[in-house]
Amino acid sequence: MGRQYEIPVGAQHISLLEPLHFKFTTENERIVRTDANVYYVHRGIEQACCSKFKFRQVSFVVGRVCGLCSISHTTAYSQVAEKLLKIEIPKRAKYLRMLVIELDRIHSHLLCLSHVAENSGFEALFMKTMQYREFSMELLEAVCGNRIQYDFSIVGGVARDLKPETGQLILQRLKNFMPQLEELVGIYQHNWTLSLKNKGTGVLTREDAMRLNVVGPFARAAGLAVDVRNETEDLLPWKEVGFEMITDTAGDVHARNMIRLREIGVSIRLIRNIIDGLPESALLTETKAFPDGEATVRLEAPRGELFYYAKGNKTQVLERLKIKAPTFSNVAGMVHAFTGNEYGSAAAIIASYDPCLSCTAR
Amino acid sequence: MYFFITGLFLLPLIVSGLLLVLPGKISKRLVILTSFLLSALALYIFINTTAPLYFSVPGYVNEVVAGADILLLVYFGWVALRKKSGLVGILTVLQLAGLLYLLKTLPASHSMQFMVDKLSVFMFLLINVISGIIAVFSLRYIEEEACSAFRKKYFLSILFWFIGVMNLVVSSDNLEYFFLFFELTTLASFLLIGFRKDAVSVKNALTALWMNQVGGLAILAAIFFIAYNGYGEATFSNLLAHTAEKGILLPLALIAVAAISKGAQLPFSKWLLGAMVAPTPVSALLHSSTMVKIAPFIILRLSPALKDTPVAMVLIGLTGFVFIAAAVGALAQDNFKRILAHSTIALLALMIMMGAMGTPVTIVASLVLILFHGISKCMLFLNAGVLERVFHLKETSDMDRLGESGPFTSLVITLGFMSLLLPPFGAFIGKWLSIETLGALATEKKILGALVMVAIAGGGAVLSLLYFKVMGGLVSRSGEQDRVRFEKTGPIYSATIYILLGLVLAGMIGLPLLLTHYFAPVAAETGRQAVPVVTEGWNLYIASMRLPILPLLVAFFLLPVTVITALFIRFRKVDRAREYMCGEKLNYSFSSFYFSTDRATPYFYAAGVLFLASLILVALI
Amino acid sequence: MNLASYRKKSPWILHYNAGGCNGCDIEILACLAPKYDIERFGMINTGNPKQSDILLVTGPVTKRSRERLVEIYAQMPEPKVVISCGACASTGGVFRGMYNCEGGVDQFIPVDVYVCGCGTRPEQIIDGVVQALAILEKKTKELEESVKLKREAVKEGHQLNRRHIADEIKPVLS
Amino acid sequence: MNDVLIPVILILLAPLLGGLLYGFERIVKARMQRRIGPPLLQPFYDFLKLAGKRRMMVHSAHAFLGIMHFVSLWFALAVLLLGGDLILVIFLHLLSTSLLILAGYSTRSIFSHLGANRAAISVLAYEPVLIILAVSIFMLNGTFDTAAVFTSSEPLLYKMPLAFIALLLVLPIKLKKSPFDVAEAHQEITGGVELEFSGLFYEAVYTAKWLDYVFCYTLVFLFAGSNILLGAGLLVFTFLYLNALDNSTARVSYKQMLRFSLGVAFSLAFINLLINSLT
Repeated sequence: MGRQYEIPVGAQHISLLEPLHFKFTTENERIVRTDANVYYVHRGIEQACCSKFKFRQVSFVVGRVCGLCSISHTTAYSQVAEKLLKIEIPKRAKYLRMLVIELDRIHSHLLCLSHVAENSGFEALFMKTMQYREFSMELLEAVCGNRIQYDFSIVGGVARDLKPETGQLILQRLKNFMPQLEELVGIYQHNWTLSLKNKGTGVLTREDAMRLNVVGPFARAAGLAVDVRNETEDLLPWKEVGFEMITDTAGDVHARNMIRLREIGVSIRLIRNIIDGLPESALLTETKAFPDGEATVRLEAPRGELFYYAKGNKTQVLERLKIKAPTFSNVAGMVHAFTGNEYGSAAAIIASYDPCLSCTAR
Repeated sequence: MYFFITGLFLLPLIVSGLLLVLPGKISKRLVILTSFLLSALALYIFINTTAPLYFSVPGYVNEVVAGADILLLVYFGWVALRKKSGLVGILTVLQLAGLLYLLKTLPASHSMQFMVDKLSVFMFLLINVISGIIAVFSLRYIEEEACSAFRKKYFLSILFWFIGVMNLVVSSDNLEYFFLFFELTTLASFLLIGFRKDAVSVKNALTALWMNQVGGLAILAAIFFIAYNGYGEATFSNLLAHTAEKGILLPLALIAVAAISKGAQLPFSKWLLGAMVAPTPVSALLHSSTMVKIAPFIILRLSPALKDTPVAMVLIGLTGFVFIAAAVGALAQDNFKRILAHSTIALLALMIMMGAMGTPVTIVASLVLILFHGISKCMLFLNAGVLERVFHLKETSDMDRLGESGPFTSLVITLGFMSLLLPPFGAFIGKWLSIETLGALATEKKILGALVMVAIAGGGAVLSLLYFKVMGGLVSRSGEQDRVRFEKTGPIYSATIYILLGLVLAGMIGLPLLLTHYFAPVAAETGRQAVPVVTEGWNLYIASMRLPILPLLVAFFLLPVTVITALFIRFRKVDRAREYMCGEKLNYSFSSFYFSTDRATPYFYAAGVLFLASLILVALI
Repeated sequence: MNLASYRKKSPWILHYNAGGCNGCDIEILACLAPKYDIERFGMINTGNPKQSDILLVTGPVTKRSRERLVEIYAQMPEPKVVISCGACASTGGVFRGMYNCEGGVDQFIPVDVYVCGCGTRPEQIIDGVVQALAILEKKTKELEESVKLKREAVKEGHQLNRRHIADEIKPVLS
Repeated sequence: MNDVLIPVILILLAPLLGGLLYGFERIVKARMQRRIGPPLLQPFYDFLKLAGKRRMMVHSAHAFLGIMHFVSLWFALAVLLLGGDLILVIFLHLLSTSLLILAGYSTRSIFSHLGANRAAISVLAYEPVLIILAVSIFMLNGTFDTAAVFTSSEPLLYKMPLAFIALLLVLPIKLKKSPFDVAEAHQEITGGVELEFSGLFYEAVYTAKWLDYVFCYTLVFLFAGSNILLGAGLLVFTFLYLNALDNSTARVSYKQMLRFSLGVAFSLAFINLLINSLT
C-alpha cells in the first residue's frame, strides 16, 4: 500500500466543468506530484478551418473553440483576417469590440470567482457571485443577442450596432453592480475560512511564473506585468479608453481572486469610457479581396494572451490557421503550482487557474 | 489442592527440561498435552478455590532461592561482561550488593512464602490457557524458523519455563521469592528476545534486561525499606496488613516502580517495543498472558494499600499520560506488531490506573481488561505470526487487499481490533467501566481527575483512529467471489486462532455471567471489600455502576455478527457495478494517512522520568 | 395516494462535458444559481453517476471522451435519462465531420431529450429537464414491469456477476 | 407511562422527523442563498425515487455494511432517547460510524477510501469532546443516564455554557456542514464514503444522515433538561446557527479542522470540566 496515494480528478468530476484529467500523487493528502492530461477536447478545429469553411465563416467557427471567451476568439480571428485582407476597420467597430470583450471579461472573471468559491466549499458565495454575474449575461444578451456565443465580431467589423438606450442600460446596470462588487471584494478579501483555504495555496512565485511562461491573471497575480492591452495599440486602442495594469505579488489563489476582482473594476471603467466616447462611424468595412500572406495577432482574453496566426493563399479557404490559447501557456505553471498543497485545496486551485481546455485542445 | 498448585508450578518447569532432550515428534505431542493439562489444572484450581491458601515451603528452599538469586545475578554479570553492557553491569552489581546485604541482615524466618488467592487463580487461568495456546501455535511457527533443531527445542523449552515462572510469580507472597521469580521472567524474556541472535535482537534483549533490572532493584529496595521502617517481614500480606500507614508508602512506591518497569510504562516503554524483533509467539506471550501482566497484577495485589495514597495519585497521573502518549506513538507506526505493542502499553496503563484507584468497580474493570485484552491481543499477535509466515507481511501499509487473499485472517484481525474498541466486546466493557469511574474520580480528585479524563478521552479517540487506519487496508477488496474460500494456513495456526476467536465471542456473550460469578468474587477478595453485583431486570449493577444488558445484546448483533455476515452475505438479484474512477479505467495506488511523532517522543520519555521521580518523591514526603 | 408518482420530483443530475466549448456548461452552472434555481424541482448536481438520474451531456463527443461517456453512463442505475444539451451534443453541430469528433451523443448512448441552441439558454435546459421528468416516470414504470417479468423466469444459482439470462444458449450444431 | 411512550414515538418517527428537518433545512439554506429552494418534502421524494432505482452495488459486503450503519445508528438514537447511558450512546454511535468507515474502506474506490480516511479523522476530532461532555454531565447529575438529564429541572446550559459552545463547535463535523464537512466534501472527494452507494443502498446512508440530525439535536436538547421551552429555544438557535455557519464559511482542510476542534472545542470542554470539578 505504500505511503503514496494517487487521486484522479477527471475526466468527469464535480469540480470540473470540462473533461481534463489530473492525477495527483499525494502523501497524507499533500500533493507531491501532478500529472495532467488536458487533451480530451481536441476536435480538430484548425484543420476544419483550413479545409471545410470559407474564411468569412471561420470567425463563427473559432467562436466555438471556447464558450467563455468566444468574443476574444472571433475578434482575434477577425483581426488576423483583416490583416490578411489588409483593411482597416471603422473606429466604432473597434470600440464595440472592446466593449464586448470587457463585458465578456466581467462575466468570465465572475464565473471563475464563483467556481473558486464553490470548489472551496463555500456554496453561499458561489450562489451570490453567480447571482451578481447574471447582470453581465443580460447585458451581453442586450448587446449581442445571445447569452453566450455572441458572434459579434465578423471579418471587417462588428455584426450589430449598439443602440443609445442599450448604452444607457449598460451604464445603469454597472452603477447598480458597483456596490455588489464591493460586497464581493469584502467577502473574498476578509472571509476567514475562505482565506484559510485560499491564502498561501497554489503559490506560483514570480521567478517560476517567468520561467514557466505563464500569462493572464495567473501571471499578474504572481507579479508579472504581462497584458497585451498594455503592449499593443495597433488594433484596439486600449490606452485611449483608460486601461490600467493590475498586478499582485503573492501568487496564490487569494491573489488571483483579488486580481480578478480588481480587473472587473478596471473593465467597468473601460466600458464607461467606451460608451461615453463611442465614435460615430460605419460598422463594417466591406471588401471583396481574399486573404493573402501571413499575419499574427495577439489579444488579451480573460485568461491571458490569445495568439492567432493565419496564412492565406488568395482563395476562399485559409491555408493555415494556428491558435495558441492562454491556457496552453499556463499548463506548465498549473501543474507546477500544485506541489506541496493539500489535496483538499486542489479543486479550488484548479478553479483559480480558470483553465479553458477547449481553447487549449481546440 | 496443594498438589495441584505444585503441579502447576512444577509441570511446566519439568516439561521445559524434557523438551530440551526429547526428540522432535514426542516433544510436539508433549507440548500439546501439557498445554491441555495446564489449562485443565488452572480451571480445576479456579473452580475449587474458595478461600486464600497460604502455604510455606520447607526451609531448604530458602537456601535454594537465595542460591538461585545469586546464580542468576552472576549470569547477568557474565552477560554484561560478554556483551560489554555497562548499564547491565552496574545494575547487576547494585542488585548483587543489595541482595547480599539483605540476605545477611534479614531474619531467615520465612513463614508463608506462597499465597494463592482468587487473584492468583484468576491469573493462573489467564497464564495457562493463553500461554498454552501460544505454545501450541509456536510449534508450527518455530518449525519454519531458520535455526538449528536444538534451538527450536530450546525455544519451546523457554516458553514453558516462562509459564512455570509466571505461575510462581503470581502466587508468591514473600517479596524475596517474588524478586527471584521476577528476575527469572526477566531472564526468560531476555533469552527469548535475543533468540534470533542478530545485532538488533541482542541490543533489544539487553535493553529489556537492564530496564527490568531497574524493577528488580526497586523490589530489593522495597524489601530493605520494609525492614528499615520496622514492618517486619517483606511479604505482600504483611504490606496489606499495614494499610494506611505512612511508612509503607515508600516500599509501595518502589514496588510500583517495579510494576512500571515490567509493564513497559513510559520511561521503560522501549523494551517492549524492542521485543518485536523476537519470533512472534514471544510477542504474543509477553503481551497477552505473561510478563507485562505482572504490572497490573502487582498493582491489583497492592490496591487496598495503594488506594487513596499520594502514590496512587501519581500512578494514576502517570498512567493517564502513558495512555495518551502510547496511543499517539502508535499512530506513527507502520509495523503491525509495533502498533499492537503501543496499544498494549496504552491498555496496560488503563489496567494499572484502574488497579491503583482500588474501588470495587475499578478493580472489576481492571480484571476485565486484563482478561479480555489478553485474549484479544493474543489473537492479534498470533495473526501477526500468520501474516508473517503465510502472507509474508509485516507492515500494515503492505496489507492492502488482504481481504482478498486472506479473508479469514483479515476478518479475525478486524474483529480483534474492534474487540478492543467497541461495544459489546469484553475489552470495551472494561474501558467503559474505566471511563465511568473516572467520572467519579474527576468529581473527587478535581484537577487530577479532569486531566486523566482528558487523557483517556483523547487517547481513546486516537486509538480508534489507529484501528480504523489499520483495518482500512485489510478490508479493502475489489470484487467478490460467489463463495468465500478461507485461506488454508495449516491446522495448528487455524485451530489456535479459532479457539481464541471462540474465546473472544464466548467471553462477550457470557459477560453478564462472568461478571457475577467470575470477576466479582475475584475483585472482592483483591480489593478487600464487597463487590455487589446485582441483576435487576435488564440491568446489571456493579456497586453503583449500571450495565444495561439489552443494548449490549443488540450491539452483539450489530457488530460481530454484522462484520462476519458482511463477509458471507451475497445479495442475489442485485447487479454489480464498477467503482467510480471519474470515468477513467486506470489502476491507482492506495494508502492511509501516516503520522510522525519523532519530535514528541523525547518529551514523552522526559515526562515519564519526571513522573517516576515524583512517584518516589511523593512517597518520601 | 400513489406514492410512486412522487418519484419524478427528485431528479438528480450529472453533468459531463464530452468535448464542447464550455458554453452550455456554464449555462448549466447558471441553472443552479439563484436566478434560475433548479433546486426548486428537487434537482441536485451530484457529480456522482451512481446516484444520478439525469445525465446532461454537452459538446460533440471527441474520440477520447467517448469511452468515459459510456463508462459514466453505464454506472448510472436505471431508470436514467440522457439529455443532450446544445446543438453539438445533439448532432455534432459545427464540429460535425472534424477529424477528432465522433458526432452527436446519440451515436453512443440513447438520448431521450434533445435541447437545441448554441449555446442553450438556461430556460431551455430547465425545459429539457422537465421534459425528462415525464420520461423518467415512464421509464420507471417500464423498468418495474420488466423486473416483474424477469423475476419469474430466472432460475437461482447462476453466476452472480452477470445479468441473469432467462434461457440457456443451446449449441446449434450438436 | 409517558416517560416511555414519548421516547418510543420519537424513536419510531425519528427518520420522519429527521427528513422533515433536512427538508426544512434545505429551504432555509436556499432562502439564505436568495433562492426559492426545494419543497419541504423533497427528502421524501428523494427517498421514494431511490427506492425505485435499479439495484446496483460494488459488492455485497459494502452494501450490507451501509445498511447496518443505518440500523446501528437508529439503535444508538433509540438508546439515547430512552435515557440510556451517555457513554454507551457515544460508543454505539461510534460503532455505527465505524461500520460506515469499514464500508468505505471495503471498496477499491479512491474517493471512498479518502472519505473513510477523513471520517476516521473526524472521529478523532469530535469524539473526545463528546466524552468530556458526558463526564461533565455526570459530574453535575451523578449519573451517566440521559433519563436523569431529561427530567432534571435545572437546565445544564446554565451550569456548563462552555461545554455547550464546545458542542456547537463540533456539531458541524458530525452533521457534515461547512466549514467542517471534510468527510463528505463534494467538490473534493464527491461525497466520500457515500460515493459508491446507489439506489436502495444509498437510501440507507441517506436516511442515516437524517437520523444523525435527530441524534445531534437531541444532544443539544439535553442541555435544556426538562425545560421544554428552553429546549425548543436551543433547538431553534442551533438550527439557525448551523445554517448561518454553513452559509458563511468555506471548507477548511482536515488538518485545520483537527487543530481547531482539538485546540478550541476540546479546550473549552476541558475548562468546563475543570470548573465543574472545582465548584
